[in-house]
Amino acid sequence: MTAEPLLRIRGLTVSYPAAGAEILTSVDLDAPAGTTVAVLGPSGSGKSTLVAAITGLLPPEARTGGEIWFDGLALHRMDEATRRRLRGRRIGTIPQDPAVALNPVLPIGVQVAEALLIHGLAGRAEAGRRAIGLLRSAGLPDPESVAARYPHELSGGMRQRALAAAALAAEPELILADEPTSAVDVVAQAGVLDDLAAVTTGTGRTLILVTHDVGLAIERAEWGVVMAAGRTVEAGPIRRLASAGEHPVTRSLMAAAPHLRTARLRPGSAALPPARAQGRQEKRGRPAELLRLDRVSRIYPPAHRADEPVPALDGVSAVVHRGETLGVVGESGAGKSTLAALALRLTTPTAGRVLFDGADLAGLRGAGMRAFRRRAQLVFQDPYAALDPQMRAGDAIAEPVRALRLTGRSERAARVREAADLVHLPVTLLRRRPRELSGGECQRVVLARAFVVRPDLLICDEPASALDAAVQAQILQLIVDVQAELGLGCLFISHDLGAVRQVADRVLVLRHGRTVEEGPAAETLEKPSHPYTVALVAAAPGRRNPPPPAVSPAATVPPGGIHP
Amino acid sequence: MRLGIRRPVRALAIPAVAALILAGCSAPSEPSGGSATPRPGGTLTLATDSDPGCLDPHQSPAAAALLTGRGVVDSLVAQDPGNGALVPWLAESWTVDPRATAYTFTLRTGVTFSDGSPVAPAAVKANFDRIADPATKSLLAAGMLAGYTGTTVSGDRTVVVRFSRPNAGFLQAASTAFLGLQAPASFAAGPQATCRTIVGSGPFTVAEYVPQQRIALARRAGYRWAPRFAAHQGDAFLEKVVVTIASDNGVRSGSLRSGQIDAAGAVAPRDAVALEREGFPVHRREQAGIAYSLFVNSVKEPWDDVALRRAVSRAIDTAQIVKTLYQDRYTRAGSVLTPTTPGYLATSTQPTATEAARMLDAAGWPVGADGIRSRAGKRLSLRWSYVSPAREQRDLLAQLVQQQLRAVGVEVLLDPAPVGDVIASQSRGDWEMSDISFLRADADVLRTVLQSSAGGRPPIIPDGTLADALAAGAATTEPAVREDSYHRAQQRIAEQALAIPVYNPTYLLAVNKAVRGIAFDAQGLPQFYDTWVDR
Amino acid sequence: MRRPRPGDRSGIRWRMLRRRLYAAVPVLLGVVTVAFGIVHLIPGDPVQIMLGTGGAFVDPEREAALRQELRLDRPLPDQYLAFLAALFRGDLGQSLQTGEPVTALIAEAAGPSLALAGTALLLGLLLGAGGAVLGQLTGSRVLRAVLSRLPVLAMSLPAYWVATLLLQIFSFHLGLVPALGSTGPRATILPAVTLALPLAGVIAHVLGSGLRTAERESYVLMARAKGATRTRVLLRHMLRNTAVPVVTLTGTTVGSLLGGAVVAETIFGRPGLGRLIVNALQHHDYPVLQGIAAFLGVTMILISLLVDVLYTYLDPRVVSTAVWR
Amino acid sequence: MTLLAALQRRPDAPRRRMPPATLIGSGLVLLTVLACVVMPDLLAPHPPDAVAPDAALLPPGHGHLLGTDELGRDLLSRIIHGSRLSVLVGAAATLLALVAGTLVGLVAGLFDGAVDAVLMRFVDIMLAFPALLLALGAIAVLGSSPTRLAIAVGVSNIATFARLVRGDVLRVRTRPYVMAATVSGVRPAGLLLRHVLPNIGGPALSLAVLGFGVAMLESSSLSFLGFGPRPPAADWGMLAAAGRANLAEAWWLSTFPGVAVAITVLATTALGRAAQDRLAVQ
Repeated sequence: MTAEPLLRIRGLTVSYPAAGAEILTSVDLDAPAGTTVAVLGPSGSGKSTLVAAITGLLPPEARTGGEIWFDGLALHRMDEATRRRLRGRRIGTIPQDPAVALNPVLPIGVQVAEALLIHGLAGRAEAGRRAIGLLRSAGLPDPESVAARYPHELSGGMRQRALAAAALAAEPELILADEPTSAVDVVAQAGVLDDLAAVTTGTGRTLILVTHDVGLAIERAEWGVVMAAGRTVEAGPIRRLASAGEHPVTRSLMAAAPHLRTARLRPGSAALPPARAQGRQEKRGRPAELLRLDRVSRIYPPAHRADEPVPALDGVSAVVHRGETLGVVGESGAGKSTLAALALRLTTPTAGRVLFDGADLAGLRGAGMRAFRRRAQLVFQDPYAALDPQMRAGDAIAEPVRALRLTGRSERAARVREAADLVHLPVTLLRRRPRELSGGECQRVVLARAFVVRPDLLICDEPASALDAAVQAQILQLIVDVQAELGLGCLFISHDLGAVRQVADRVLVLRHGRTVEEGPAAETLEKPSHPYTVALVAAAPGRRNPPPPAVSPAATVPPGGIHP
Repeated sequence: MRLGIRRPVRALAIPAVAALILAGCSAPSEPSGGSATPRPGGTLTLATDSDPGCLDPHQSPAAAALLTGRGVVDSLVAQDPGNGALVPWLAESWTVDPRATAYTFTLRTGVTFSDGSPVAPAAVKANFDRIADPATKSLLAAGMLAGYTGTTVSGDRTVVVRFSRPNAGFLQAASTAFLGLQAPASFAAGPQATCRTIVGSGPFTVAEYVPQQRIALARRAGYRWAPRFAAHQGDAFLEKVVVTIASDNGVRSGSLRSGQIDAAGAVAPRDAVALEREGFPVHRREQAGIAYSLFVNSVKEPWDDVALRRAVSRAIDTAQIVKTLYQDRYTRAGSVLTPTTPGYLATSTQPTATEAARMLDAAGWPVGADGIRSRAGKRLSLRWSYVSPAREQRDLLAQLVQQQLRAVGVEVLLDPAPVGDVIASQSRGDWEMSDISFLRADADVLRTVLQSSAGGRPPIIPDGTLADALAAGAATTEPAVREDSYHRAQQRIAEQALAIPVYNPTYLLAVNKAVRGIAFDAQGLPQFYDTWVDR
Repeated sequence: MRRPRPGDRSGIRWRMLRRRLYAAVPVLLGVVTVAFGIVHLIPGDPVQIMLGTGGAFVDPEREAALRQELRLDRPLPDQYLAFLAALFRGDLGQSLQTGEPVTALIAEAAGPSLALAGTALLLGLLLGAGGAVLGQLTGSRVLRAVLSRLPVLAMSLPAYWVATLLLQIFSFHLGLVPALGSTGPRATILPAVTLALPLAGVIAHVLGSGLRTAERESYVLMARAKGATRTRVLLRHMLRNTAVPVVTLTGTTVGSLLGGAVVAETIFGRPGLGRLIVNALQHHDYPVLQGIAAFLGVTMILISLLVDVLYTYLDPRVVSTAVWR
Repeated sequence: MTLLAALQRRPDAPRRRMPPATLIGSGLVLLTVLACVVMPDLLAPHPPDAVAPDAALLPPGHGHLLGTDELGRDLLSRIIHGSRLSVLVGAAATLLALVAGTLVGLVAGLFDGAVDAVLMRFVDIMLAFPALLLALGAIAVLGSSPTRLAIAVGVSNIATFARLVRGDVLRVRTRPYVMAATVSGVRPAGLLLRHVLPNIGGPALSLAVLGFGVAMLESSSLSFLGFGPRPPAADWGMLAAAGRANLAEAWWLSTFPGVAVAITVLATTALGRAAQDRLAVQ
């Protein structure tokens, strides 16, 4: 490690006396100039608080302790005014979600130029010109028009680039990137990170990359710092942490990292109690066709007469067999969710047919409809949003049973409990409301709600992408297990190729509502033929990573990981 | 301002022959110091309580229209507020035929309207014809010309006004601004226009009228024909009179205190007391006509029983009312007519609750458990629908009466309602108790207000004996006969308890010390021709 | 990602506006119909009341004539159609009381009403926004606490009470402003304050909670991360984002300022629509009531259009969502 | 009714904990008011209608805590008795507005398309009139009595509730958990009862608490304009109005009734907002 790091943190603590909460208990961190340091850790480990502490943008009620040295300056003793002059000028920040980090009512150009104006580095006109330059160098096509546009008129990727441009406008030496890509598509993600790499490497700038995506960290950073429950538990060269991490949190993180090379998860493993492990074999029948989408199209009527209708899905065909998983990948807007909605008959196709067990869904009414509802279930992306905040976990799980009149009141409880331990959800949690549960637990509740009716078809819309890597792995494993257990057909929608690779038998690559490529998961993802697929795969993080240490995630981290 | 109507109950006002005269004008002693000789020039700002809505006295029945109208239009004859005598004004002489159906006026010469046109016989004809014309929608003045058949111009100075039936009231009526003379040229623009501005021969002209806000009068130069009883001749002293409208009592007196205005009209008695205490002169003028009285519908069961009506009238302690609500600035009514009305006869007896209670017992209405009398399961109660928002604290008066009657076991159900509803129910005859006050300097008011059943409205007092007495009074111009018949009328009303007189309405005008020469016209409204400001 | 061509903005704005206009038509019709309906449900006979003021001199022929002249003898549907037809010609009929054209009466009353409403609106915005912004910027906990409670207090005070007190204190005791003269800038102050207080409260409340919400938005943090001062963040970033609900409120308030100022108008003896209404109600002056109702309805609709347009300037998203929903 | 609209809690607003002192204070105020409503005769030192001309316009003190009016009636007693009218009218009006408004809002929010369009137009129409005006109109039609006053005020506020409730319904409706319920085979009625209502009920109720204050202000304004209950009974608005006649001599007459209204509204508003934060839509 070089002589004096640009950023040195010692024994940093952050607490909220009013709420009686201690978010950071003890954080040490060294960021050598000109390097990229990855701050890793499950959500709730205090990563974002750390960033806020460095920039000095903690909420007023927060109390801090410890030392933060930046280029010889004692930030922890500095008054607000002086510190403000550092922000944006010498310490740049790239916040997490580009969707909300840009002011919706100001043009992009203005927001990019702002730092220049604030720090008097340029006059209005000059700043405007340089903003356009910054946007160009951030890799945005046609920067002039982008500068004139408003955030909502840009795609997620473009927004993220614009944010980066804004953060880098005043050419700060230290750049704090807080989950810079968690909300962006893989392709865009890769682009943004490449740009960041471009501005850091060689320019002597220091990048602090806060992320829960280990694959990404391993790929982009030299150093790694692992945080858990508000303290730094391990630090060192990232590769060493990856291959020979000592702290259990480190190891579970690394283990959970998605790898394109890893084969499809096998059912069983510690996740499933032996009792069920046997039952599994019998249920395996020869794969019968369960769901067939036959050249379906869905065209949404234009919001205004003047615009031409926009197809969300255009002549896509797909088949899901019993016990098999079809992965659907593609950027957002590719039509993935529409596909799910069609398969569940939440909408009807404008062309083509959707057949479930040979029956056309379009014809379903009353009883037939309810029967279908029992057999096809949905798992959502955001578990919190998927649960009624007013409803206890148990009732949520019981709901389909009640709604579909599957059993009497007496059995219902039994069914719920059964579903609960099928997803390893402690019965004690059934009385809680969603906001009292962790993300992982919530997702388990959602799964339980799906499984309680013993469905034949499970449709997962980004089931794990909102979760920590560690929890993600557990959920994926769970899905695979239960699928085997119940012989489910599964439609697995995700933009996370790693995840898809782990659960899917076959994949369907969508783009702009059209099928780009389809085939067995392994081949398609390892030797993609279509250029778009190639790009996707190339962009996916973790493809150059070493295979993980053989550690079972479920063993080391309590279900649900650390509570937020 | 009793004369004319502001909204509902004063609805029914008609001026008439003045006979006897309005005493009881107690002008406060003019403050000592300051110059005694009138000083021309200056502006008088006065706050009054209501907006006429229409300035033209030919159309508007509103007293407010007179307050300003009087200064702008002159009349053929003038009524001396001192002794009530009718004296020459625009007409220097006149004759009336015995049947009171033809009035011949000889006009004064050299009189011009402010638009320059002469006050000539043709103008007189134009005025009366216009008033009588239904298109004018005259709500009051037309009534004063009841039986009008036309005006004939005979010679360059003489006109004859003719009626199909005796109209003894016409001469006095002609002295009011309602029948004042306006410049015929101004009629051309139609009734709407004269609502906004009127052109007369008076000492002032309308300078500005902003409805609901203010009316400004400007002095007219070259005014030479003031009635003889005026304190001076020639142009008015004041250069300008600004009448602002403030319906809220507190606002008027408050504004006077804070020096925002020179004079506050229609001051509430309690404010008057306070203002006097603070040294503001308060001019007081008791008005003629029907005193503020309560009426019990004598055709409605069980109030057709005179005993009950008598009991009620005995139970109402008017002394307490005037003391509590009007600080004795208004006096107790002694009869359904006010003392200043010709033919007034004091009839009222001392109220005593015990007596009233006894009478009710005798009438066979025992007191029930809840303190209310009842007979055969029917409670002895009166529904009283009065106008809200009320003026002169009549809402409080109602509540006080309610308590007084409750004390003797009579239940009063108060039902304050918008003007419109009150009038509607009155015209349907669908009322048990109601209240009226009403200005007019002639006892004939009893006939026109309480007896008339015109427009299908059932009379407020349907009573044969009374009707005869009033008819007799109206049929002749012979003072002795009239007085006698009106005395009989009042006696009849009192003995039958057909009306319960409460107080004599009184106009209170508070001014600051600088204001001098305030005068009231015969109708009891302040006039500003002689007024001047000592500053 | 579908998005409007950048240049297209104003075009979109007008398309959207047109759509709103179409939508306004049925509302307008409804408004006048409701007006007509309510007015004719009011019990009591206007002719009786009109002639009532004529006292003893009503004769039946004149009553009938009047009835005919006022079309009150026709069946209700006819009256309704006649009303609509006249309305279409911009003719609101004549007052039963004074016989003046209703349009004239409204025009007359609208003047002072607008003056009052305008002043009150301005005051309310200044006080409200000022309070909220100050509360946001101030460092002192006390001031912040006070400023966060004042709004609700201001909203809770009955108008008639405030008005009466103001009158007593400022006009009679201190003699600072005239109680009379009804109009004119100085006489408008007190009634304006009366109306402005609750309005200021509402605005401060909405803006305040809006700002407190915006404070946590990550674009605000981003702005501060660029080194912006609190003031800059507030003025440049937060205000415009929180403006929308305030504009909405302001828009909806205008109506009650115009027609609902009855209390203030009564106490301060001001002319205005509010008093015109109450007076008309008391005298069953159908045409006036209908007229005012129609007038206010139209005004409100126009205002909501104006507000919609304002949105499109305040918040670019509106433009797109209006079309790309 | 913009006032109420303003008091609606923004779904994304940060929760603010109200100082317990404020809550306790408000609670006490409301308890006192409630006591007055329930048992005025026990609390009032004098009968409200007993006139005593000799004791007219006594200033506060002298055995009359809040002084007396022109007829020598004890103001405190009249205020205490007036509470019943004021509060009950306010409450009834709010209840009416809440129930009717919620109904309209729910229907509009749940059935999009024609139904929604029509209902919302209707709401727009009502909103196009100032609330006080609607109430005045209603009064003119119904005639004035406490019940009718309540109806008038209630009716004039239906639209606002409908608007606000519809907004919540739409927000809740689009939440994934409702879609999830649909997938689970829950029927529309079920969605309404098990998901929509529980999630909008809280906010709507707390809004109603705030609405009560607003309704009281409005109804007292109406009585102030002379559309109130029959004398001698008087609610607070009427008392304040009556007091104005002699304000110069007797400031207390219109001051205290006004204060009564103000603090009651303040208290309910405080509690209402506390409730809002508890029950806010997640």
